[in-house]
Amino acid sequence: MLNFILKRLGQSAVLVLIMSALVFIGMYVVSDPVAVLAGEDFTDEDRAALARELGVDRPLVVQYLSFLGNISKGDFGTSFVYNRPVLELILERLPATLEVAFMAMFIGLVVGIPLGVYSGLNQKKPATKLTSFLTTVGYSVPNFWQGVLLIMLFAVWLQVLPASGRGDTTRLFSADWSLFNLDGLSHMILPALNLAIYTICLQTRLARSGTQEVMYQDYMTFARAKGISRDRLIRRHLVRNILIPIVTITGLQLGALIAFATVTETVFSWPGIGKLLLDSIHSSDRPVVVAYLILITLMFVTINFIVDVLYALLDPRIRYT
Amino acid sequence: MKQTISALAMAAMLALPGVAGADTLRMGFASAPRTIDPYPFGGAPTASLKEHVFEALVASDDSPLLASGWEWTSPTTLDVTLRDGITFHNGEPLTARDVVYSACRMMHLIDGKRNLLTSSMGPIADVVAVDDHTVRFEMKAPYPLWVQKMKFLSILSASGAELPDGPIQYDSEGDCGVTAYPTIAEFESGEAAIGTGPYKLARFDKSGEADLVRNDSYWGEAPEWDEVEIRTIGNAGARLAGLLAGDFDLIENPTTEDLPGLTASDELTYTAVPSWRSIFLVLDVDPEGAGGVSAPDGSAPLADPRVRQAMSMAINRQAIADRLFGGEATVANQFSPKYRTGAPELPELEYNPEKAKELLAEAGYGDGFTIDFYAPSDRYANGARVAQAVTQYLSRIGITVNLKTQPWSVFAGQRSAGELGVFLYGWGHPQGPAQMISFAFASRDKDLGLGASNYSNYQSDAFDAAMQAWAVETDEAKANAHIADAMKVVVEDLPGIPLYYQHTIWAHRADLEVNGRPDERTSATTVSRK
Amino acid sequence: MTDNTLIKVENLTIEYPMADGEVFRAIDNFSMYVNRGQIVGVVGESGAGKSTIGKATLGLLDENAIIDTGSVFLEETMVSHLEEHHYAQVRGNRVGYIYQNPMTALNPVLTIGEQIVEAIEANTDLRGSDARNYAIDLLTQAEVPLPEERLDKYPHQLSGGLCQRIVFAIAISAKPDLIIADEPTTALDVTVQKAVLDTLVRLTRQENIAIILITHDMGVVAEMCDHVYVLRHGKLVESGPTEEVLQRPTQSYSRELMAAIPRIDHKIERFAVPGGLGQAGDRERAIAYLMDRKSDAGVEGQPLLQVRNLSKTFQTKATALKSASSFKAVSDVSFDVFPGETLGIVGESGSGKSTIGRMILGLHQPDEGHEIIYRGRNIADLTSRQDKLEHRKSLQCIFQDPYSSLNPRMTAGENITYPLTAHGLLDRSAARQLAGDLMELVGLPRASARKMPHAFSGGERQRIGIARALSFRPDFIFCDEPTSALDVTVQAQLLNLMKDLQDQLGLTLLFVSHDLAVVRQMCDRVMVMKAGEVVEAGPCDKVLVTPDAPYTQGLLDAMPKFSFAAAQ
Amino acid sequence: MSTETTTVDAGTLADRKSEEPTFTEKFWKIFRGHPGALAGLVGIFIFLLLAIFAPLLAPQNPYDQMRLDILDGLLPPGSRLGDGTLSLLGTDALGRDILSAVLFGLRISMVVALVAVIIGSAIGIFMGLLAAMKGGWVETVVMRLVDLKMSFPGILLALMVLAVFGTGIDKVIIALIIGAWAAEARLVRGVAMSELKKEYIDSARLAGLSDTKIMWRYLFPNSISPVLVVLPMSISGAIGAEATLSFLGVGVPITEPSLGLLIANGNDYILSGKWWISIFPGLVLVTLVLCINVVADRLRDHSNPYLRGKD
Repeated sequence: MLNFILKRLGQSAVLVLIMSALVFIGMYVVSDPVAVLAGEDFTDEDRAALARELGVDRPLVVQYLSFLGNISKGDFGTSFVYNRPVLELILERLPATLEVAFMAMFIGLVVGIPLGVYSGLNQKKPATKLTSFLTTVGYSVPNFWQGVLLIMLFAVWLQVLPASGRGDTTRLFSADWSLFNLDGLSHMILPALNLAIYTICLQTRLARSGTQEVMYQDYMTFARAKGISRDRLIRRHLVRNILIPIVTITGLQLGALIAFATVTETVFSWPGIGKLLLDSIHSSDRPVVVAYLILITLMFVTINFIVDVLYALLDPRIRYT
Repeated sequence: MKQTISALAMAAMLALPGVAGADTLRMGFASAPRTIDPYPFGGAPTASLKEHVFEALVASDDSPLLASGWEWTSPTTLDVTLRDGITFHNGEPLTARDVVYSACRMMHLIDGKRNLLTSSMGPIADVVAVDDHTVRFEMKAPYPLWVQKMKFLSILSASGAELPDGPIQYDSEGDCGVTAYPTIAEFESGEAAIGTGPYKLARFDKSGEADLVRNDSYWGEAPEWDEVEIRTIGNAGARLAGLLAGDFDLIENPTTEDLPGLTASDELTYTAVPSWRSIFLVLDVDPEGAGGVSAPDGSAPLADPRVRQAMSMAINRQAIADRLFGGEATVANQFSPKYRTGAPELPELEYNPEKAKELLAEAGYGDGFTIDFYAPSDRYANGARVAQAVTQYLSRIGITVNLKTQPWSVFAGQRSAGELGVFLYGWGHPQGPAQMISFAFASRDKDLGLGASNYSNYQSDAFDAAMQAWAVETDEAKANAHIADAMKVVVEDLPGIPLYYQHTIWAHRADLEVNGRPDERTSATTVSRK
Repeated sequence: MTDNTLIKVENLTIEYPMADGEVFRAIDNFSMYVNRGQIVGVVGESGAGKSTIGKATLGLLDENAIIDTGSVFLEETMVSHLEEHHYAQVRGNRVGYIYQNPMTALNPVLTIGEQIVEAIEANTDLRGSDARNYAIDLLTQAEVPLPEERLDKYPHQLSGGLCQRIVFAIAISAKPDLIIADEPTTALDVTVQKAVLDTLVRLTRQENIAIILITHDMGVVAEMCDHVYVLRHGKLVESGPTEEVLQRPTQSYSRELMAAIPRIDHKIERFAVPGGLGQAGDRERAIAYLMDRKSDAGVEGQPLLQVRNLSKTFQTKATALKSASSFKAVSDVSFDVFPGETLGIVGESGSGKSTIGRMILGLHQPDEGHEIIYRGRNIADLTSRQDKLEHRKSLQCIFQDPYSSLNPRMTAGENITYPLTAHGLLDRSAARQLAGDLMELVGLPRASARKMPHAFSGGERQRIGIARALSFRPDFIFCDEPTSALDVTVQAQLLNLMKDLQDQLGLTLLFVSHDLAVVRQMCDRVMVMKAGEVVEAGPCDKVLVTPDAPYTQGLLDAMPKFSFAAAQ
Repeated sequence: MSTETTTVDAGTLADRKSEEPTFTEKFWKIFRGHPGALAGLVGIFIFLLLAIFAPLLAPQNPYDQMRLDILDGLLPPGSRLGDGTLSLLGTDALGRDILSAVLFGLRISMVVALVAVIIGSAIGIFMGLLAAMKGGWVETVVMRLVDLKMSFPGILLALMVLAVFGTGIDKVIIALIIGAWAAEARLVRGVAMSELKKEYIDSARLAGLSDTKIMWRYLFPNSISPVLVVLPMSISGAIGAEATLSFLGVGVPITEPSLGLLIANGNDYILSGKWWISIFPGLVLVTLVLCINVVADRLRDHSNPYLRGKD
């Protein structure tokens, strides 16, 4: 087990190293932060001084090495644009993204799994056909377009939900959350829904195909032959089995949600890390982009690891060998 | 659809009557103020917020603000007299010592990071508190532009820092005997955000939110609002939706497309003010050739003034202003806004595609030539569309145009590297009508601060002579005459092609009156109830 | 029939609609009667529709199945047409069900205990610890050792035999009137099979429970059943008391079926079934091609193949939850194969018998310290391309699984000749002719060489596999359980074909099988293997008649006894 | 196809096996009784035709800057342009006829997606086969690359690629390819691994065939069907991804707008009542993706043995 963890950590470290180097070099090639940040009235001297201040006057290799050295000290650098420690900047925005992503995941699971199990069990009912069509439509409408339509519908026509922004926040665990007050919650509904639609579709399909697959397994026929109730058949035999693939996908999906938040956050002006990333790419704020990347990679590695562990916990075939 | 939008607005009003306190002004910014510390950053949103709390000696329209007046006692000495009876938010009176302290703070690098005026104050040799109400600026060389630059020196109360009693000795390192300056965090928490402005900071949040409250003891006209809430919504559609939904009383920069709907609405309207930002094309006139520009015979077409003239004539500026900006842009006839104080009066630039074709043929490019035309996609209002319209017009006189729009981050780097032969660009003119031309078209002169961004590689003796004279001229009338001379030369030579001047637009409730500022700042002081 | 009748199947016809709009009739006008306490066999080859009958009784048919005519009565209840919720009274309670593969019949993510207890709670009044105690009691009866411990285990932690005993315990938990056992031992090794069946019979006799035993195995029927129904393609062929049907079959299909069963007691020349070496057209040309191989096919009395100290250790990789481990599949095996003979290797699954063959073929790399000498040359010394190719051509294989041994994306003909053309040994037209010739030789129509593999049945595919092996004109063929996936009549035809070919071509065979009777029919000498080691070796007439090793004796004893007197 | 029902027993069923299903039969087997999927297929076909013949069908060449005039800007559907051309779906701010822009945009969106998915899948198939076939360090490297990619959501990866390489159609395609290959590689490797255990591969090895021949003649044809099944899904995904990137302003150039960019442009006008600029490209995009997805669903369901013949 320890060996396994160490190996995974090693792999992740390599992954992070490669990714950060690629982006570091890439952003160096593409844009010059001095050109972006310098005022129009900067003289050459000012530019040189700015380059010195930003540390971008040194050779690329030196910059990268000093960057790595700083990271090992927990210093991810300072944003060119905000002139603040990047880590602080990202951590400050992280709760906004996390709460909306988790909210979306929650909605997705709560709606998607029962819908999928129902569809899987009742393949011929009209409700199933409708669900199946709707999930396909849900898949087909691009995320950003959904967001636009949601704003049109709920914020402009019906006037029931705010169109954008984060609303009031509550301070908890030294972070700001919209989740814990009514105004914040009302701001969160649309972005969360925007993210959740895809998740609902995905979870419905997963649960449906899982159900259909499991329904025809020998053990399901045998369990029915034992004479146990249908309710128990579904709760214990079916759901326990379809949860295994669902957990795996859900883990990966959480990552995807955080990534897709980039789009949703843009549409809804939700001040999370996705929007920070996009803004930083546009303004070639290299420290933010690289740090974001490293943190996100670490997060995915963690999520994948947790998924592996959960997978083992849910599937005794892996747990006991 | 006009009916739709007004109906929507109506619904918004009915649904949410008089949200929040009636004496609260809620403003939706287009981009986030970065901080409330007035020194590190410029930029419109940051300045907009800061100017509610902090004031400078000179107002944005060049008139005295905290100063009651100034006098050049020698070409290198400027004496500024402070207005009487001004107090900071904490009750301390404003004195010359605070001005010296503020200058010190401006020169003090935090974490090695430069501040707004760090380089602009290079020519300042000393700042001296002559008496409580007089500050003297000593220059190393004549530096008439300092009067304009003083707009950006926000005045802080020296009581915010740890420093010994008695006079402060200015130095260009910003040490000045100060033991500890307040940190950015202290500014943002409100603790150190103590200025003389009409509003006091109640809360600041980095996501672009700020709450302000009225400064009851403000020295000037009493502030209109009890409270001001600033929120930032980057997406224009979402921002307007916020206004429609009643979340805001006023928003910045509605898109041009939304203006007709606003006009039709009874509940909402908009105010547009010609701004000091001028938009133009930059042409690399280097006879050796320019990036992305190629002619069949291998020559450098942009080096020929007739070609530049032809390009200028090909563009229907009025159509751009009308069609892409719904009339909310002013056609340019020079590089500085023609309505900027001190700008010369010049004739309109001609639109004549037929003549343009003739000029091209005359210059030997009857069969056209090819240019790569670069434009930043995320920098100027409607920038990408303007670039496409320009492309259309240039195409029609036979120039093959490859339009390349890029994010500012990419564009800026290539521009600085001198790789772009033709590009769309913009300059604001808060420091007077010569601000752009002195940087963009003058030959490089480090001492006088000329020609730092001459991407046109333009050189004209007549123009340089006028600019060099202007740079040291402390007499306003004489300085303006130099500007007029210089401007005439460049408008004739066209190392760039002026297009239009942007208007700054605010969409707001119809019962508000907005007396908008030309320097693109959004301020609660400009908003009043009808 | 009498008052004693428990199950009455009358004129049952069950159909499935197919994707192309036609209807597939799985059971066609079938009738059957089962008395209380009686054990009734339903026997037939694959596709006979046997399992459908059991499922119809419990309402477990697939959703799209249509009961066209007829019905199934459990005493007075018409169980073929109940509403789903009424089956609760039947399933588990009155009819227990035993599934073919115990490993898949138990839910992999639930403990054994939960799966037994839920059955007990569904069908009895026992709850909680009472139910648990009863579960332990049931496991004890089903001869599951350490029953209490087993309750907390998951299915994959137990062997197949144990799982099947647990399935028994679940089936009898409510003391039903009837148990439907659908191929209950097919997935088990022969020695386990015997013991498990004994347990089943004891448990049911004890409670006077009737059994419908669905199987393809005549031996099992002969051993267990009072009465037997023979099915073919969904139709009843013949029925009657077991003795009668097995000894004196009246229908030709039944006779063929009996004749096709390989027997252990003595070796016969050929099975009395139709088919064999192809007779048509250009057979002579094919034989001529095959005879035209290198002359040194082996010298009489000199071993063609010598194997010395052959071992194989498999390593498993470390994963998240377990560390690396190794497992010795074959240890220190040595033997000779002489030209023209057939050497059998027999053993249960996991005994390493196939691994030996795969190492000889070079598909597995044996552990250090071995010698494989073929035609007097150590195969490790073959280095030149030419030598290697000649060696490969001389040594071929007939594989176990007809459904995976042909490339599904090549025609039958290409499957046979592609390697020859790829090596540049044949041009296209010669390849086409050879493919046709060989197809005919193995008893398939020449033209079918153009069809894709999925158009053939399992037996036909195996014939194509043989043709492919022959195309290289090999001297030595390794036969890896070539008939284990086939029905018994098809198996008989195929074994006849192989014998014919061996006679004609003088091939040397290494024949691996788990079935002692098949080995007895095919081989001259036999090696008995257990857990990677040779237990006993010698002529079949000796080893399979009067074995020295107790293990071999055990295998022989576990074989269902079956008298063939009249079948021949 | 006859609707008459014939009944067959197991015996004749076995005989019938020898009939090779033709393409038409296979096709009907998949789409018969699934009007939705069939409609999707017809839809895809129509969109393909529209895209291919866009230059002939479009009233205006929206890429020819000389023909565009901002004086024609923002005309509602049914207006006439300055040169008298009827603009059925209206114009955008720059005087581009929306119908023409949508037809040409459809073309770009489809080409970008097709090229990216085909190249990406080809790379993925090759890498997957190679990993399965060669094992050892080749497999380790390929699979670590796959992990690296898979641990990263596609849209983020594309943003990174575009942050590094800059924008443009070619860059978008590169970003999409980088996003597409890994899933296919993993899929193919999985199938190929299980195919490699099958005996026909052993037979090929026994025949002394080279790894290359085994890979292309044996492994490849038997490993690609799952990729073919997910291919439509990959294509619709790529279309969506391209649209998203263009919407975010890092996609195709504005002078040659794809559907996504047209939507983004029009998005600015939605609240001001110029709905046609954004709605028409949006509807076309959604319909196109929906058509592909409906077909993709059907293909996937068909290839899933648990569902075959059940619904």
